[in-house]
Amino acid sequence: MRQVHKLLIFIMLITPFLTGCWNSRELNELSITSALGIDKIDDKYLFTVQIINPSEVAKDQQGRRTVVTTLNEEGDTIFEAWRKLTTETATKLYFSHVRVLIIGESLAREGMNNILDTILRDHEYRSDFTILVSKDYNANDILSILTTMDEIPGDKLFKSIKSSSTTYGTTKDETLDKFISEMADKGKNPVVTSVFIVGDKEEGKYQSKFDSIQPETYLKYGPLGAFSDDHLIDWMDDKESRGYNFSQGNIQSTLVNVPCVDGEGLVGVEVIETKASITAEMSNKQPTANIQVSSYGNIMDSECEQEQAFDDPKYIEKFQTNMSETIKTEIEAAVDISQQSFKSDILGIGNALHRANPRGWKKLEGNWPEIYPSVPISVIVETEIHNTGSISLSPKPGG
Amino acid sequence: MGIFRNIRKKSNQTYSALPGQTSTHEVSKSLEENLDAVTQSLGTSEDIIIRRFHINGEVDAAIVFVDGLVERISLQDFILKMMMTERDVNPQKDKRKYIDYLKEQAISIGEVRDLPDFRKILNFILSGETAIFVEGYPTGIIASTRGWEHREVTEPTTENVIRGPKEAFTENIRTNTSLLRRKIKDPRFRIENKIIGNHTNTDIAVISIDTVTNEKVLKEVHERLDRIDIDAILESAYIEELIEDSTSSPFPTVFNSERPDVVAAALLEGRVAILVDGTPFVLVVPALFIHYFQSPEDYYERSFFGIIRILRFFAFLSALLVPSIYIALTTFHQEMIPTALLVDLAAQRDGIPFPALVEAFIMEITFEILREAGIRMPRAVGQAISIVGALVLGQAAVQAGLVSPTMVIVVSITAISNFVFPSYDMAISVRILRFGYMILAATFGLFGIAVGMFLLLLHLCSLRSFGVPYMSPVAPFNLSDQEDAIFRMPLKFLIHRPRLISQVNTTRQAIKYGKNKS
Amino acid sequence: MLRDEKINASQFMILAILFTIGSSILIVPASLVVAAKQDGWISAIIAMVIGIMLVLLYTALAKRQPGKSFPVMIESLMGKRFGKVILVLYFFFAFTLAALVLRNFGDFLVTKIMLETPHEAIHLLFLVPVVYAIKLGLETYSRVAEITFPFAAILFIILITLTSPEIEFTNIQPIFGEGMKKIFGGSLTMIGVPFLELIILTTYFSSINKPQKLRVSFLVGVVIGSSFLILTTLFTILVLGVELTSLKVFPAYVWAKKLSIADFLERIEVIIAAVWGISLFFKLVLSFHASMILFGKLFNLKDYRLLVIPMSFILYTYSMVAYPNSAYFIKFATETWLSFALLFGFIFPSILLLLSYMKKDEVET
Amino acid sequence: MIITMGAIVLAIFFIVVEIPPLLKEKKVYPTILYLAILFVGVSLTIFHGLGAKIPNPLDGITYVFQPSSTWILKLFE
Repeated sequence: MRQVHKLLIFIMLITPFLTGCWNSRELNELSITSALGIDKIDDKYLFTVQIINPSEVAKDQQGRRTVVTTLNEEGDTIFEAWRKLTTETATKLYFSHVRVLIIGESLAREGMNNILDTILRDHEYRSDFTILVSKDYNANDILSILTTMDEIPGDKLFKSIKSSSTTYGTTKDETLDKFISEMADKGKNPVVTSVFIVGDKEEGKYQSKFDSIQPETYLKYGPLGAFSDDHLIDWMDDKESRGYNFSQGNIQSTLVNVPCVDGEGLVGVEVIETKASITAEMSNKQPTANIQVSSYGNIMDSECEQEQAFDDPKYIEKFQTNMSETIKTEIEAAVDISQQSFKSDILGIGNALHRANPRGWKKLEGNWPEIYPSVPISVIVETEIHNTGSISLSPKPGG
Repeated sequence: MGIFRNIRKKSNQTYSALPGQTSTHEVSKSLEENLDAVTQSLGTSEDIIIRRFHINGEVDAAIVFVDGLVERISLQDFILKMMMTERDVNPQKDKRKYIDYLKEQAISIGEVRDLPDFRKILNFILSGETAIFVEGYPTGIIASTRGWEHREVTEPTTENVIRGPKEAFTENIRTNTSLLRRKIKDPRFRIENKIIGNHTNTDIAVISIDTVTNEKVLKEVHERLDRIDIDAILESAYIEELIEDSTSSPFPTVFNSERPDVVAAALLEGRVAILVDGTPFVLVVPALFIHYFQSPEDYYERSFFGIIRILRFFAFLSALLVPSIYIALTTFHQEMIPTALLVDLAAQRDGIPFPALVEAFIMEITFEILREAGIRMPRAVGQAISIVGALVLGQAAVQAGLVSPTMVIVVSITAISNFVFPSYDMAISVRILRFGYMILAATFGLFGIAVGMFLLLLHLCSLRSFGVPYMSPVAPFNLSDQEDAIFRMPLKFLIHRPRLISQVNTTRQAIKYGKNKS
Repeated sequence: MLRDEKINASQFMILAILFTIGSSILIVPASLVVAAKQDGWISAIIAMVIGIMLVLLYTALAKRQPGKSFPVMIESLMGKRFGKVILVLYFFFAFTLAALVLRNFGDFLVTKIMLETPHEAIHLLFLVPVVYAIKLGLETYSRVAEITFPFAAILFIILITLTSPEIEFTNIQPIFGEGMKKIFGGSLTMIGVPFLELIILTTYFSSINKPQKLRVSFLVGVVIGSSFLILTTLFTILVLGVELTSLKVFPAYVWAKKLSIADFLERIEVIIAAVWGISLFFKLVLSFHASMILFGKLFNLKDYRLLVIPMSFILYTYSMVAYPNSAYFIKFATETWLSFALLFGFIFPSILLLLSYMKKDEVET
Repeated sequence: MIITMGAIVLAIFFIVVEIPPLLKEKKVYPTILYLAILFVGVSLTIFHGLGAKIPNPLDGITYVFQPSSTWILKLFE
């Protein structure tokens, strides 16, 4: 037994010297990348990285340098561009903490299969970051804008899409994982949120913009972009975007403006929960689909003339129909645009059909993009008002 | 068992305890011869006192004792006075009877016996008894006059509790056995004496409770003790090292404590205690891994299923692994650190010249040195050490940019965790192993740590303490022993003695409360 | 030999669990999903049923030949000379399995956790505790299994509970959508990878201190082990979806990536990898140890443990050359291995069982 | 190169540690077996470390067993 101990001690001592430290890198040898951007300009890939300067983040007061540094490099492949980038940084680019990946619009329209391959193969990327498409601007430009509130733009984009997709509902938090599985899936196509710059993009690069209380240049999320397989087809507008999110049950909370039952004016309803289910079936060898959405809401503000309106259950019932109609039109708008102009099954009708009728789906699978535009899709929306806010009647002047 | 082989080899050189010993071990009839033999054996040291006197003014007699080891008052009052003034019996007439008379009537001292063996008499003299030789009688009378200066029973210094007995063992083996006996007033309480050490002739007492202690363990203890043949036993650590199962292991397989209540509890669990004269630390075997995490407070304080004990296991892991995990995370698995924290850490490391491993090593070694210094320092200077440690090494090193603040925190966590174990022995092994883990972490990251954990567990599981697997009752798993292993169930559920330790009498209390079926 | 090494039935059960999980947890989910799509988990259940039948076969053999370990059975039933040939084959089988498990582990680490570290170093370091474990013996490492298994189980349960919010039930629909044939076809790989390999565990039959508990503990162990596999397959499909699962080499690891505690502790899948580290370790130890026992029997060596160190050099090289790329391995594991393991895990044991009945008859008449 | 060196160093170390006790107990047969296997193992390791092509036993297994596997799998296609 003592020999075994001797052996053990020997090996414990010798292994480190026999082997060395391949993977180890000290923290200060890392360039922590928080956001990536990829553009395609004249057949060349432009690879942009946004690197955090840790010492600036940690300092008590702001130093002269900016909190992040954006670097970019061109190359025939992304890999080449990336490797070229290392000549610009003193340290190793570290991608595990990437929060967002921004794809340039032109590249997105062309197809992203190649670049995703690079990212998937590298073990250092994690596929849980959000993917965004830059609208009207290059990804490079987006990553050059400094942000307020959260000093690290990558972080800020990541956090604000999480919150906006749950509180307003025109954006969608599409992680790379989801994107890839939807891209590979024949019965559903991906949808990605767009991001664009408001204001002058040159001005946004300088810290001096923070001197004003209301920065004139900032980043804003735009509408959703619909994909067919791996390439972007077109943008939806706000209404269609929200209709899409309603149909997917993505909405946790949003505000719907519902017209009053009689007369002019709008009532703001806060939707607090949405459930959606998509079903499909084959009838007479022809697929049909059904989108069923049920949502619950509370009344937030009212412009309606009607007195005692929300005291009356009957009135509320009528109002609920109105609200269903409003949501229904939004969803139908999304359905229409996906069928008529995108011709891309972003709603996942194909998957619903697969679930309901695996054999039937097998037959249609190959031609689905051609069949999809002609599939009759009916939308049913049910709404319920749970609460009429903290006051039941609107205060009236001179009442 | 190689250890014992070595010792036996040594014993061939024969350390004679008493050089110049006469060939016969018998006590001679002649007083002069006896006294000559004493001076020959013990030399003419100043503390060996030979007092000659006459009984009744006619018979020559002498007492021999070691100054300082005997209690002077009883020597004077109960031996010298009584013998010198004795007039009733004529020692010349009935020889045998006279000795008995002295023993039975004259010497008014608790323990008196007569011995014909000169060697043994010398041993008794050296351990503080008084020997009485009478001219014409071939026996020596040993009167118990032990009474040297010794420390009183004081509070324990190494194992403190908030609540619980505040007494600790002392250097005196008799006091120690009395402390134990006072706790366990049981006729089955057994003390067996041994003398080990050719030069030191140290008293050893093996204590067990008949019908509770595992006979096999007790037999094994005796066998291993009997195999010892060494010149000196100065502390129980000597015995510990000579009887433990694996000397090359960093983990202790013999438990020690200076608290009588801890030892008494161990005895009642069926373990065996070994007391060594001259040290307040009592050995307890078999010692299992979990014993090092059990504190008497688990039983004295309100303890909710021994949550605190789980905390100690956690502290064990953190003392062992925190620096290595820090190294592994910051040099290999940065993705596991939340982004905000990573940015912070990276900012701290900015400008630090050493790699994380070296940084950790510097700090850990510095701390170990500080701690060593803290133990050796005279108490008065201790304050200075802590100031130097905290201010100079902590603050100044960070400000100078030599060490990152996080590393200081990491080292402090390990240091504090290291103090959580009730037993100091386990803390030492953790200190050693920590460095191995740091190297593994720096070369292979968490994978290295995992391999290290496998090795550690394999090693721990291969250990045995006096035939009992070291990791029991966790591995091999024993359900009924779980009531007091990692958790400490409420007392009313502690029905069994640890099965692997005490195989004889495993019921601790009558099943009265929860489990009563009738 | 294994004279003094005795483990109890629950320790054997834990070893069986860990052996079943073993390397399969890395290989099985992907191959099941590729073959049977969203019904992969049903294939896994079917495979488990067949696995249980195999266990019944092995324990029946043990009942016929009580107290004998598998190599002894081979010699006593097949005759000394022919038995030796079979022993050589079994040695090769166990040794190959050990090399493959080692290689799987190395592959996993190199592709997922430590990209730049060479295989050589990882294999070498991993062999250290393995060799140490075999040197210390079955008793010791089963105790380690006893300690580590609860941790593995707890981590696994944490993984399951914390990723369950990510479940999308539409991912496993349509159930039975792929047709029974595909489902059965999918289960073939899983029958080959952990279940036919269970024959390795028969080597330790004689070390169980209560042989009457053997069958139950073996069965329970295999069922628990396979439920780990079934749950892993089910959850990878539920959480990741069929497309992503079949894209990834180690989908179970990708599943673990979804684990996040309170949005703060994210990316802690490396800890989850410890579960696989533990099960792979024991599978490697058990199969390497079994091959050493067979080798010892082959050369009539009393102390086969002595040869562990020299043999580990060969194992190391074997694992290094075992396959040139992962495509080779996937083909090997999902196709070739099946009939290779079938020979050792089903055909030979069945022959042995038949022989044992015939021998018994001879005695009776 | 490092592998070769490491293999040799390890082999020497193991011989030094493990062989003397064997010889002390006069176990000749195990000693010979030990050295033989160690020799094979170390030389395989060295060859592999030097980049020599070592025949892969799995190729043999594939050669023998692939046909039957293909047949079984065909049943379920």
